[in-house]
Amino acid sequence: MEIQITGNTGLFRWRRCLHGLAVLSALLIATTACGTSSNPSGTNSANGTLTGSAYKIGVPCALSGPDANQDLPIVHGMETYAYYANHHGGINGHPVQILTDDSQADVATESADYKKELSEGALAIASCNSSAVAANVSYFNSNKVPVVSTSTVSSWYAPGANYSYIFSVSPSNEELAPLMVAYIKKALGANQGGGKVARLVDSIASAVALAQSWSQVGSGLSFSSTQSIPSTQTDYSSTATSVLGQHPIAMMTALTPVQQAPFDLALQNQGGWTQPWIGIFSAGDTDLKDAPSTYAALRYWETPTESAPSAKALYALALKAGYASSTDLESFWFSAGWVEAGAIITAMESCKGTCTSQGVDTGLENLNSNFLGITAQSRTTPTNHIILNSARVYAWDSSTSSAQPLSNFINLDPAPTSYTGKIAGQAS
Amino acid sequence: MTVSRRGLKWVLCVLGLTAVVGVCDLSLSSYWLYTVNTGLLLAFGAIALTVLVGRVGLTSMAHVALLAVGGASAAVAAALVSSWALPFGSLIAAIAGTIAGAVAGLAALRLSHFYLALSSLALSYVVLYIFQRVQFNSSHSETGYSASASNIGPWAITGERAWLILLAVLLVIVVVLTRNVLKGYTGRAWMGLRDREIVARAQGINVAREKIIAFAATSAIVSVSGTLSAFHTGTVSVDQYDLSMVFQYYAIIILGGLGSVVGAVVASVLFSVVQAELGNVLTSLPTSMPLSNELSLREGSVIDVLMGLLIVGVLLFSRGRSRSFVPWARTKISVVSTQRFRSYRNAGRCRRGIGST
Amino acid sequence: MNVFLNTIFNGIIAGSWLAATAVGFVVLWKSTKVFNFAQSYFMLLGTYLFATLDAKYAWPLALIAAAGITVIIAVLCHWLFMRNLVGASLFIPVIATFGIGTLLEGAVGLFWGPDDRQVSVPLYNIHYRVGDVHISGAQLSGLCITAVWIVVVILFLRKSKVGLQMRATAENHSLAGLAGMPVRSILVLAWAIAGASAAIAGITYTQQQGIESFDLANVGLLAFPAIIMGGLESVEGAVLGGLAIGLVDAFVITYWDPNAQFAAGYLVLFLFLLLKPQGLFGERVYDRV
Amino acid sequence: MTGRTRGRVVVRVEDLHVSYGGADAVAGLTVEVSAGEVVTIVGINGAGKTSALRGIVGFARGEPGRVTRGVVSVSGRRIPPNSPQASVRAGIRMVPERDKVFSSLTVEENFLASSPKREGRGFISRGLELFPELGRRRRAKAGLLSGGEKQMLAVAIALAADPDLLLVDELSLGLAPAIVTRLMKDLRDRCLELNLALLLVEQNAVAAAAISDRMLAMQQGSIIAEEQLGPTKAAGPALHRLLSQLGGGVQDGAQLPSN
Repeated sequence: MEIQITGNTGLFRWRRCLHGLAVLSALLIATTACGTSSNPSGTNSANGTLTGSAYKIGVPCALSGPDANQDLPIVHGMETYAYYANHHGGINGHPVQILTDDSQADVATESADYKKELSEGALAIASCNSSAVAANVSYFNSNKVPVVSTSTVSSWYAPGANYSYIFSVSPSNEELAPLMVAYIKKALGANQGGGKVARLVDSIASAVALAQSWSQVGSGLSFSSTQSIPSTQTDYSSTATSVLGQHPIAMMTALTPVQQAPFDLALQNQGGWTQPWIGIFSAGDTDLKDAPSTYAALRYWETPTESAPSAKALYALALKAGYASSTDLESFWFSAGWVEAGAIITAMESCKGTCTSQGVDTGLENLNSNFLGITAQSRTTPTNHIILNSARVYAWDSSTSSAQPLSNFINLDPAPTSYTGKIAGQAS
Repeated sequence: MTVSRRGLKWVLCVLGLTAVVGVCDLSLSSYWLYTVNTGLLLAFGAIALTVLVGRVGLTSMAHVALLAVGGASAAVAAALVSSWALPFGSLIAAIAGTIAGAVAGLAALRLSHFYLALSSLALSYVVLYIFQRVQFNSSHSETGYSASASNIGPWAITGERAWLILLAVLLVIVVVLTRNVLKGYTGRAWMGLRDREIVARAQGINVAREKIIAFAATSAIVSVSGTLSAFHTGTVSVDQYDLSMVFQYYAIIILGGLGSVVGAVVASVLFSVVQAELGNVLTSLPTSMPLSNELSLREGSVIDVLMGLLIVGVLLFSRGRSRSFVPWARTKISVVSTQRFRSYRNAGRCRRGIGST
Repeated sequence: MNVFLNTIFNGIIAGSWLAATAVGFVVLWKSTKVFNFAQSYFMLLGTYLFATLDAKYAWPLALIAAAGITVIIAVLCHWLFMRNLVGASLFIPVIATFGIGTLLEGAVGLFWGPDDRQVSVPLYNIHYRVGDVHISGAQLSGLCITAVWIVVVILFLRKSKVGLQMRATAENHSLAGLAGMPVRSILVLAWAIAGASAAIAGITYTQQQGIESFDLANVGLLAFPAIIMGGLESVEGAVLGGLAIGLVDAFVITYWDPNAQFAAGYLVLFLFLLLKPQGLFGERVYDRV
Repeated sequence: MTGRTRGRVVVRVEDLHVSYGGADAVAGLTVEVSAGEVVTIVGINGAGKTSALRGIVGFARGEPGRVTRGVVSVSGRRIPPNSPQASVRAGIRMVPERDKVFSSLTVEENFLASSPKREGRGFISRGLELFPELGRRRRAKAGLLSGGEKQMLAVAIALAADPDLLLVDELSLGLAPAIVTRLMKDLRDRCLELNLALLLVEQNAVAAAAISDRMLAMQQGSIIAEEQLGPTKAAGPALHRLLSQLGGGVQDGAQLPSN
């Protein structure tokens, strides 16, 4: 009886197949044991000018699943950087190689990916998931791995004992909040009377933390209670209803496109929004209207068998990303990746095995000289409101021995008039 | 008897595998150890689920919530007593899990099948929401709570090798205990429940008691595994607990054979290894192949597809034995509750206390 | 603007697509006794199909085509998998639907990738203001589409002979076979209705969002509270349940915490399971002992 | 109605085997029923009587049983095994032992659902004139009918479909003797009138004997004896012989006429 119960399904009815499976897994183990590293998409070191061994960067981000729309642009940015660098002589003749792995935004998977990529010879890691980085701090320290993260954890900026190998490329909440408040005041201009500022954030932890770190608006203004919108929210009209019901005179949002677009729509359906509005976007966000074309270009380029026209198209994109203007919508979400890649490359370069924060931060300064246009970006919502995207890069200032923003990496000051209507050259 | 011998064979097989991987073969990268450890961590939950579904004929989708409970207790333990964090956390988890399980068991007294699954899903949603509220209003909202101090008194479990040994030992304990329970009175009572609750009741089995015990015990195991994996990954954050994890567990127990404890263990490790290796296989696909680019990029989606095919495929494959309307064919049925297709209405009526015909 | 009235209206809008998917679910459950956890993944599939077709064709055309393809795939699932599990113990088909759901999610992710796609919003520039309540063209069209579909399904089940035979088959497969009913085609039909309902629900929902994303699969899980509340056996109940859960949803979002909407919905489900498992309109059992 | 000539063989069952996965429940049933003839199969519980009837109709996919061997042919045309639909189309109707009506549908709906293609109201009226008392309950849920009424409804539906062969499983089950005899008589009259072949399975051998032309004794899946039942006088002894073949297993042995 019991034999039948355990015996009738699955593995135990598969004893033949099980041998097969065992063989299969053994084979798999063998393949990696022999060190056949994955052939990463986006390495085109076919260029003859590149001598030296490839600098490998591990990029474990979500390439599939619900979170991928956040992470993919970073990966694309990194790959674009690699492409761009490899077509400009690489890093001192070393080609750049990106090792991508699909972490599926899962901490355990991403932790495994770190180890995998490092075993495949990655010199540094670019992470999309702050929880995963936080979970592996000790691992990074013991292995002296430079890790660049897009997270907004402020404690990671000032290189301390714990975080000497972790570098962030986006501003911390604490630094961002006052800037935004100042920005709102400026935008409100004369009418700084009393009133509420609506505050909406994505329900992911970092966005909530961002909202929490927003200080008092001051001068008679106050925040309405934070509303954190889960990306699985079913009904954005209700959110719009409750926001408008509070009659705010300004709005600060940190949302993803999945939340932003329906929210804009809902606002419009309920009479629209004409007040100042600051939106902070994760690197992943892009104007929805442009997304398909951009992705198309990148997709072509990702195919290893790279045809001439698609290569040209991408080169154009890369150049564009290199010299982005503050109203260029595509550039921003390249730039985030570029910042990471640049930071990592220079970090690795100055690290050479014994990586120290000092080395990486000088690297960031090199990056500063190398790159332009990594800056706050603006985009228009479907309802023609200007959303200010914000990104900054910190560098180690040896004189004050503290983390300082690189001056030309911040631009939080478009004219208040640009709050309504369209930007020039902006398709709506 | 034969079963237990076969079972022992499997236990030894797993042990041997882990021993080889962990101790002898030093060439293996920590990545491999990590993969195997992840598999072993999966195994705890898989054992719990396979017993619950395969042996007791109950269903649950509460694994995510229980893992979260385990994670929370890990965070608490790490914060309170860093020196004895691991055992203390596991203790809290076990207690919390038992309580949660007992509650779920109370629901099971009244509900069955997917009703039960849905109620446990509801439990998961509520628990996760509370967790989210707490974390997001704390100072840990960004990176989650740290659970890095995985200490057992003087010993600190650091490095994948140490984890491997710890997990292997714990797992063997759990496997042996579970198998003994299943062989004993409780196990027979559970199978009685599974095959025909009415009959079991008539045979004087205390149905309520057995159901609650089943839920409490399995839930405790799951929560403890939640604690362990929290310490293993080193952090606890609510966004790690995704409801789709449940499907993964179901895939594993289906692969392992419903009701088979050791099968669950083997399947878990296999699952973890294959999942880890899939990436390399996919990226080394010939580019001439259609979809090769998508395949190599979207590993997660590929895993989903394979998981889905696995579940459905195995069910169809083992179908020949599990088909039955009629009572006298029941003995042939190998899987879960053997309620008749049409007699659901009667079951429903009993449940609603309208009184059956 | 009147927050309360608007919230009620929003709830009805949310309820409309919940009801649509719930109806498909109930029809499937009644005639095949398959508790289909994959329903929300059929929504996902239908929506991605729609987003693709929507880029090329006018949206009504795209809607019909997408629903059609979803129906075909749903029927295929029945043909390849579920058909062969008829008669297995009750929970086996449920686990099988887990498998189908995972399969669909993976397939969608594989073929369409993770990008969020913008879909055309019907009657984008139209909004009305009835008293204090704002109504957008998208909401209006969504409401109409789902309402029409639901009415069609209900009338079909109530009035047509096939619908009658469907109800009969739902009660007793063997007897239906002995009475010479086309049991197999009736099962196929049930899957078709389920697929179409899922697609229509997903599409109308997406059109009101203006963007379509992967999370729809989770969103669809809100249909379960609606179904249980309605009592699993009754199509009309499913409709009312959908509206009720939609209202709960809207009020939770407006007045409490947007993150709590799932917890709230499933809390309702839990209460119903414990206090009134047969739901509001659960089947009355017509049997004289 | 149709040109069924009295006495012509309507259905021929040859060497029918039915299996539920294990041993054959019916092992080689061979029987012929001709138009206007009433044949009854008696036997103890589990002898395979019901399986025999179900085997003649065939099992749908997903149902436990299977016809493993044998041929069923209706007026010469052999019908595919394991396809109730085909059997029904070929003119076989069966009234099962229990769950014989759709409880959640009304009487009318029961008729309508079971009516052949392109037949509706006519079907209902035909059925109702067979058992007029059903007319009063036509709007009632079938589940609320009495056992006798359910039986009538089931039989009426089967007869209204005007089959060549009607299979009735345990007509007498759970019914008051008065109703049984009446139902049996009605059924008999209808069969003669419509000139259709009737195959009964009965526990209540005596009641059945009153209306049957022939009676078969079944044991462990095969026919072990057959008796022609002539007029009532001869019926008694014949029945006795038959039942004695079955051994004491049939409770109806007690009710045998003492003459």
